[in-house]
Amino acid sequence: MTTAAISRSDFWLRFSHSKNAVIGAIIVTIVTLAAIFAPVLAPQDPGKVSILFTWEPPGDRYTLGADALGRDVLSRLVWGARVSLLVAFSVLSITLVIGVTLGMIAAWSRGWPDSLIMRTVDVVFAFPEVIIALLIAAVLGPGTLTVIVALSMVWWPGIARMTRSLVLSLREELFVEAAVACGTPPWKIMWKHFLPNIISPLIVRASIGVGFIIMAEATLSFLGIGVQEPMPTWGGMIRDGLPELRSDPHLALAASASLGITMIGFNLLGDGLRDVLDPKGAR
Amino acid sequence: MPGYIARRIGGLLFIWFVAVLISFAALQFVPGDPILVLLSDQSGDAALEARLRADYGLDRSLPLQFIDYIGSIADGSFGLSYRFAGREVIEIIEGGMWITPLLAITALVIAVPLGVFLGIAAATRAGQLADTAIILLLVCGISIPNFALATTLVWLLSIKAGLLPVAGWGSFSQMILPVVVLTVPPVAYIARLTRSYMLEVFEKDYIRTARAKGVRDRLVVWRHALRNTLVPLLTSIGIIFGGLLSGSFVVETIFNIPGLGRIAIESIFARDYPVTMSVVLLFTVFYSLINLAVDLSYALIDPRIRLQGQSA
Amino acid sequence: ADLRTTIPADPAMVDPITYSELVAGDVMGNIYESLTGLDAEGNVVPMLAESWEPLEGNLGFRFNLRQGVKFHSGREFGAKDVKYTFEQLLTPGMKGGLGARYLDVIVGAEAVKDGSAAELEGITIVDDHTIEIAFTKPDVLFPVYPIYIMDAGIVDEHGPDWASKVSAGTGPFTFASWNLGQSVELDAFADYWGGAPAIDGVDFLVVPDANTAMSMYEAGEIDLLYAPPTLNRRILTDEALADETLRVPAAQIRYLGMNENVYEPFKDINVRMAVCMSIDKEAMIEGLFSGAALPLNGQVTEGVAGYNPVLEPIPYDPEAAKALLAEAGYPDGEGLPPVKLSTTEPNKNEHIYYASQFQEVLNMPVEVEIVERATHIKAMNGGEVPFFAWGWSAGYPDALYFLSQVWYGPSPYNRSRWQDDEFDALIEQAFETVDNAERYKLYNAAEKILIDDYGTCPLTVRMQVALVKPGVEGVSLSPFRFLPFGDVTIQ
Amino acid sequence: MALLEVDGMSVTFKGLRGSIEVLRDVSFVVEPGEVVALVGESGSGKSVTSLAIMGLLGKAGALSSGVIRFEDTDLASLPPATRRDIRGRDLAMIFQEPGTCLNPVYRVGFQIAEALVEHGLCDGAEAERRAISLMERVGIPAASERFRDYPHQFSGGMKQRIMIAMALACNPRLLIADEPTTALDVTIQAQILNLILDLQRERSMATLLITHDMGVVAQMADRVVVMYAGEVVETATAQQLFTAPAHPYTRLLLRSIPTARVKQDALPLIDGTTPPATDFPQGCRFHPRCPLATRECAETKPDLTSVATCQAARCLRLDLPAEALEEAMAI
Amino acid sequence: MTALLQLSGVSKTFRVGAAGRQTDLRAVRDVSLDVHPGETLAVVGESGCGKTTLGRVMLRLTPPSAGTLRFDGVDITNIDAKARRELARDMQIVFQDPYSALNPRMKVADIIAEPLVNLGMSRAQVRERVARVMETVRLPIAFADRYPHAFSGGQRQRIGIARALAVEPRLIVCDEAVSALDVSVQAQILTLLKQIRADTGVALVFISHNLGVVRFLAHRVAVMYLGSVVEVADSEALFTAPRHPYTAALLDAIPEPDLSMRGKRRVIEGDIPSPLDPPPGCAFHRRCPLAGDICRKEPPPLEAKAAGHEAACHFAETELP
Ligand SMILES: Nc1ncnc2c1ncn2[C@@H]1O[C@H](COP(=O)(O)OP(=O)(O)OP(=O)(O)O)[C@@H](O)[C@H]1O
Ligand SMILES: Nc1ncnc2c1ncn2[C@@H]1O[C@H](COP(=O)(O)OP(=O)(O)OP(=O)(O)O)[C@@H](O)[C@H]1O
Ligand SMILES: [Mg+2]
Ligand SMILES: [Mg+2]
Repeated sequence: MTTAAISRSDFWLRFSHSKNAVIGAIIVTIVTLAAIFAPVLAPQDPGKVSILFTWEPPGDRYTLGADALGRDVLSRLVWGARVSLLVAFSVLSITLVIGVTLGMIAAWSRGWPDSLIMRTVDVVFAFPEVIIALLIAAVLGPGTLTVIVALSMVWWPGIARMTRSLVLSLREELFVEAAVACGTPPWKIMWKHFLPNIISPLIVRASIGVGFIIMAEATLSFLGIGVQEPMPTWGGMIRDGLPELRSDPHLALAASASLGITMIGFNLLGDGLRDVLDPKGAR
Repeated sequence: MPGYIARRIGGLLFIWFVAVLISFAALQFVPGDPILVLLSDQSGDAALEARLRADYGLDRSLPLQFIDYIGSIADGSFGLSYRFAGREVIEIIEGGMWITPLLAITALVIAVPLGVFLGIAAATRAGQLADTAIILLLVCGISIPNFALATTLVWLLSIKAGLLPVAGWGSFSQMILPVVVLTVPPVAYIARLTRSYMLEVFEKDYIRTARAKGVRDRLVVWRHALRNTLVPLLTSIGIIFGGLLSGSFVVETIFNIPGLGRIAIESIFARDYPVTMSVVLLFTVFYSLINLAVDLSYALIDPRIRLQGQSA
Repeated sequence: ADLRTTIPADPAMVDPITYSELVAGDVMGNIYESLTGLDAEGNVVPMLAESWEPLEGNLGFRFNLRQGVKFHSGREFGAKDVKYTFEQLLTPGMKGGLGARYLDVIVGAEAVKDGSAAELEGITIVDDHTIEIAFTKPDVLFPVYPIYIMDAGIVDEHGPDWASKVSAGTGPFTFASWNLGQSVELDAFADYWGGAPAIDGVDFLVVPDANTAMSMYEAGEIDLLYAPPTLNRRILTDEALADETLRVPAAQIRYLGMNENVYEPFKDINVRMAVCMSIDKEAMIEGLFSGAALPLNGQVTEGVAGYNPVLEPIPYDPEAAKALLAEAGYPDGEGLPPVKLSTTEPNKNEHIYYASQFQEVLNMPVEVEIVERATHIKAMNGGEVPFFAWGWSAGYPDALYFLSQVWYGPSPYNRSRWQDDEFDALIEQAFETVDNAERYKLYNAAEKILIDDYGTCPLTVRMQVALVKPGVEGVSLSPFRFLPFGDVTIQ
Repeated sequence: MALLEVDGMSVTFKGLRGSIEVLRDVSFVVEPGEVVALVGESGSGKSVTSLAIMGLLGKAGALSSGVIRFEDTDLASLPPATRRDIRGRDLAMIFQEPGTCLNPVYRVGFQIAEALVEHGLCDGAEAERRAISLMERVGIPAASERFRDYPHQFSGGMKQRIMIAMALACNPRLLIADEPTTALDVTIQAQILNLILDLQRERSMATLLITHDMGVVAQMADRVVVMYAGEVVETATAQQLFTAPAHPYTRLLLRSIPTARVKQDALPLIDGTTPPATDFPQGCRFHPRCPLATRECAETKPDLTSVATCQAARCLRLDLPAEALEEAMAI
Repeated sequence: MTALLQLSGVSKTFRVGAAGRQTDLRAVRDVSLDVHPGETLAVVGESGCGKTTLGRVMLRLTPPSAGTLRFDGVDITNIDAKARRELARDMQIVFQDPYSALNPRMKVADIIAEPLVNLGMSRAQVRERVARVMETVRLPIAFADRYPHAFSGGQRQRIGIARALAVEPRLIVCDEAVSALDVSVQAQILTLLKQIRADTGVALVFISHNLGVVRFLAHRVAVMYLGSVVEVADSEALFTAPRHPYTAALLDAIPEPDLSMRGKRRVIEGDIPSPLDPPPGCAFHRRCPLAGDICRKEPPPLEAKAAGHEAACHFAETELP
């Protein structure tokens, strides 16, 4: 593993020298803080309906305007960050656990467990993700859980495949053979030798993945199977705001901008991390 | 080689079968019985309901229904649509069947060279301002949701400027906007991949060898480096194609293109399961065929792979 | 030139026998005609029947059919076609659609339905253009029922899948082609009895996405747009579109269903009153519907025969509502068990508003639940849904459509299970009362019982919004969607 | 006139923590037709020296002082295009890893002919003909068939032969060979080294042979340049180096090589390790490991001083008798 | 003297190639060797001749395809995974590449402790033992908390040796343990190994292609060519009077740091044959100066040519030119 050869102090030094990583990290931190402190930061109750102020443009009453039910857009954005990140992090955790476990098992065992896992991966890959999501949404009914389950279904094979290929090359490393020679049992080899050595490419992938998951949630919302009311989500806000793009652009714009900037943040962070963690990076 | 292809095709048949099985099974759990959808307001009428169930063979056991469906695939009709009384599924999907892959492949054919070009432009300027600018542009490219991009483009180019038709299918001008919207994310993705693969290849010993021979910088990049990045790039073509197929759902809806993506959404919402299953199967078929093509084309690009396929 | 407009989906069918849904109706209304039709105000006017009179004891009608009407095939329209159509609708295996349910009162309908007879016993062809239809019980509204009459010869001539090839109606347009997923195209019928249309045909483009349809209208790719409610705000706030906008209230009631069998507190009239009084309809119409609605006071809409214009609105009065709730034993909502306000995705915002009002004004523990449409309808039909707002569109322009289907005890569509014997008796009596004025009195009496009992909260009447390009004349938007486009001209 | 003259060359690399001087004041000459060996342990700067001569240091590295004269042209001052033209034609290079130095996706024939075409020396068909004869010359059987094969179809030794054919394609005046045989088996290594010697004589080409293997030096070199920690510590003829090494490092190094010729019971040890470029010691860079080091060695930078004709060393204690080292180590 | 490790007729065959078109690759062919307690047996040969594979078989990291393997008299040819893990108590390995043999994500102390932890030792015992072996290999105890990347190649190799020594094994296989090191560091490690051997009496199987190193360290040497052992002898006998022409060629090919040898080397022709497609008869015959007709047909058996000196050559008696 080439990525393995970076010390901790070097990491921060390289990190601070990578424009992408720093800008990305700043954006991600802001969004994450907004999500965590949504209850404090949101100026109003995001569900508060004010039928007399529907589509109120940005101004004193509502900093970023109000939506079709007169709810405060800024508050909904902040709470929306919460939902987006909740979905993203849940999906990531689930897919990482499943994907990494199965990927490691596949690579370690070779033989039939490998075939079984990789054929399953092939099948899932061959299903367009929207169809998977639609099917799951149809089964579970639309909602946060659906989005999480659907996106997890879509995402784990990628992680499993990546883990498998990383581990396949790792298991040729001498230190793995050394561990076997020392009498280390397989589960411990996976846990102590494989995992720490694949974690950084996984982190890179995860950080880029977060952006895509947030976007995927938005797309599912657009197709009507995303996270449901009363939970505000960016995707839902964009969907609701798009028809009114000309008469009242503030809703769609605010949500699109938040989504876009967050995507940019995670992507830059991921790209930056890739450069930072690659010892033969551009610099 | 023929043995290899036979084995691959066997694998494909298996995947297709599993795809049908999974979609069939999944649809059993979907709330919103197709018959209830047909009945709509009349869903209190038990006699009518029973009659309809019998008409569509839904009163039979699940294994029998599944066998029926497989049989209908074999005879090419793909079963009867629930939504369109008396119509075979093939009639409903045959119009859209080629539209979605056509769109996806067109987008791919544009995206790959463009993305590679941008990626190389960034890689050869690694660390410079131009590199940062290109990366930023690319990240923006993937960060704009396709439905937002589509809406904006329609407003600017079709309504304001009147240059292109808003929607529909059939003429070349109607293809432009959907293809552009579909192309943006893969361009960005391919460019970023190309950039990182290029940077990796630039470190390779054979690049140094080429320079030591006195080969011009431009040739070093385009001749010696590029071809070595194509193999890993090809690997991601499958994923990109999958993304394009998924993208077709939104793009076909917004641009009102009667392709498989729109048919899929309509049929799922209308609980027209035979159509849904057939569309799922077709998507799976397209996707796995592209992957097969990709695998076969490795050998064209990288001679090492050809030898492994033959002698080993 | 062709008139270009959109439909939100492919029609499920284009034949008059299985005809059973809205989009198909939009298309087929231009191809097929019924015994009677509507004018722009929603009044019943003679179409294929020039006149009709009840048979003895109100047990049937004699129709004098219009002379000189030609089918698209060129054949003359006559009594045999009416009989043929009715029999086809009832024959098992033909999957008779909407039209079939109006025919149950005809003598011998049961026998045809269960396959024991091929011909309808109750129909007598008096001569080529006179037909008598006998009933088992009085149904004074029979002439109003919209049943598309088809060309009796067509099936023999073209086989069972004739509908996708030829057209079998008498309307101003003939079916030309149906390009699945793209469009349905109609051609003008030169021999139309009402005079050949001025336009060459009608193109119905299949455009599921409302925003796309709107963009197409703006870009001039279509001439006419029947706007779904999601576009209302965009259209009504755009001054540039003001001259192109048509606004006509729909013949559709919207009510709040409170099923006391499922949610105990609704048994108390005070609770029902409190609920009704906590909705601010005026504010909702402005804020949520951008003005594209009217408040509804009773359970019959304007433009439908039997409408009562003098009903008092239920006031928006939060204080009174609170007081009523306290009187019912739930001061400040205390003691109210939680309840779900169920609906489908498109009606989400409206329900969120109601729920927010109930929570705010009454402190009622309400939660909005979004359900898949068919499941929701099944549950409502089954009387399982405690609390919902739903609509009901008139299938023919008579108040009885609403009253007998939504509130009449035995009706399968009595979704909130409100029941009152006196009301039911009035409805039954109305079916036998030929005299219109007499009958309308019965309607008003029944409606008053319903309203006074707060068996429902009348909500709003949806405003239909349509856009017509300048230069397109003669489009009429009735309370029942567009009238056929036979009189349309395009410059 | 020297073919190549490196004079006072220093090379720095830009890193995250500032610049690192990897080479300092490196000077040596290569006369036409001779084999000069550049030896030293890993990290001593051998490869950087060769890359600096080739002008292939990349973006991060730069010549911070000194001149590199090739046939009296100052290479560093040439415009990039001219420099590129010399590279590959007059100055050729082969590398350590034959496996990774050939482009895996092009036929070997093409890769050999490429330099000829690039430098405009002949057209495609002629280049192909010459490539085949080169392949024959370096001892690849059935060259006219194997011409169309890909690198992975050759063994390591054959790949290195192809690399040599590639480097020789334009008849260079100077061949730089950076550890050309380290990756190969002993028997194959011997074949390749003999081949290089033959070709070098045949074409009266000068060779700068980079290696860390004193055995290879003994078999090949006319003159030797010993590097330690980015500096040249000794230059000498091969004869002088093996019979009378001057610098303590050279002396220790020669003796710590286990030989298969005789049975040894113990190896003299040089304590410690080569310092990394970020952390070169003050004064004499070898002093922390040198048994002869004094305080002065830790403070004063020694210069390269002449000890005999053609022999110079960078040490402050050259005046000590040869036995002094033995005595110092015995303690 | 009973053998500590005894290999008889051991072969190792790999199936290589894509499914359906597989061929056998015989990496190790019919090898019989003994390793005695406290002795150092060197295995030499060129790249790909099967040295590493043989080492892995000895440690039972991979089961042999044929033949039997005894450790301390016990047959360990077909033991299960758990029993194999138990073997780590007695047998350890040191690898060539000090960079990839250490997990970059583990601290030095954890790396050295790994075999001890696997044996279920208590934490205190482990700590104490780690400290002791670090001292043995002369690594300052302060390094215990660092990660491998902070060390030079020689230091890393010491960590690897410490790991192998920690359990106090009776046999250590050193697979090219010094090949990647600089000459000066190589000398340090060789000296260290020699010292450890003297102090602990551990037996070493020392795999190398560097004959100089082998001569310095080994008691006995086995020469491998294309999977087979072609000559086994005491170190001195082998270096002074090689019996197999391949051994002789190997000795000749070594570039000695000795000007007097210049130009006097005899270089054998030809490439090393591929193990996928071995020549018939004696595997060396295509490169052998002595080869006769019999060599093309019959593989020569490994037989004693002198006391303790075995060679596999039809012409081993012939005086080498
Ligand atoms: N691109 C680079 N950036 C920074 N430092 C470098 C670079 N290339 C080489 N160095 C440093 O320069 C020094 C000399 O390296 P060089 O590769 O010349 O050593 P060498 O003598 O060839 O060693 P080896 O025998 O291992 O090939 C080393 O300390 C190395 O870390
Ligand atoms: N796991 C494996 N699968 C298939 N073939 C293998 C495997 N391991 C080794 N081989 C093959 O077995 C032969 C012997 O390999 P081995 O690694 O034992 O040689 P070696 O003598 O150690 O070489 P080196 O000096 O290069 O380390 C080689 O041809 C190698 O390609
Ligand atoms: Mg080097
Ligand atoms: Mg090996």
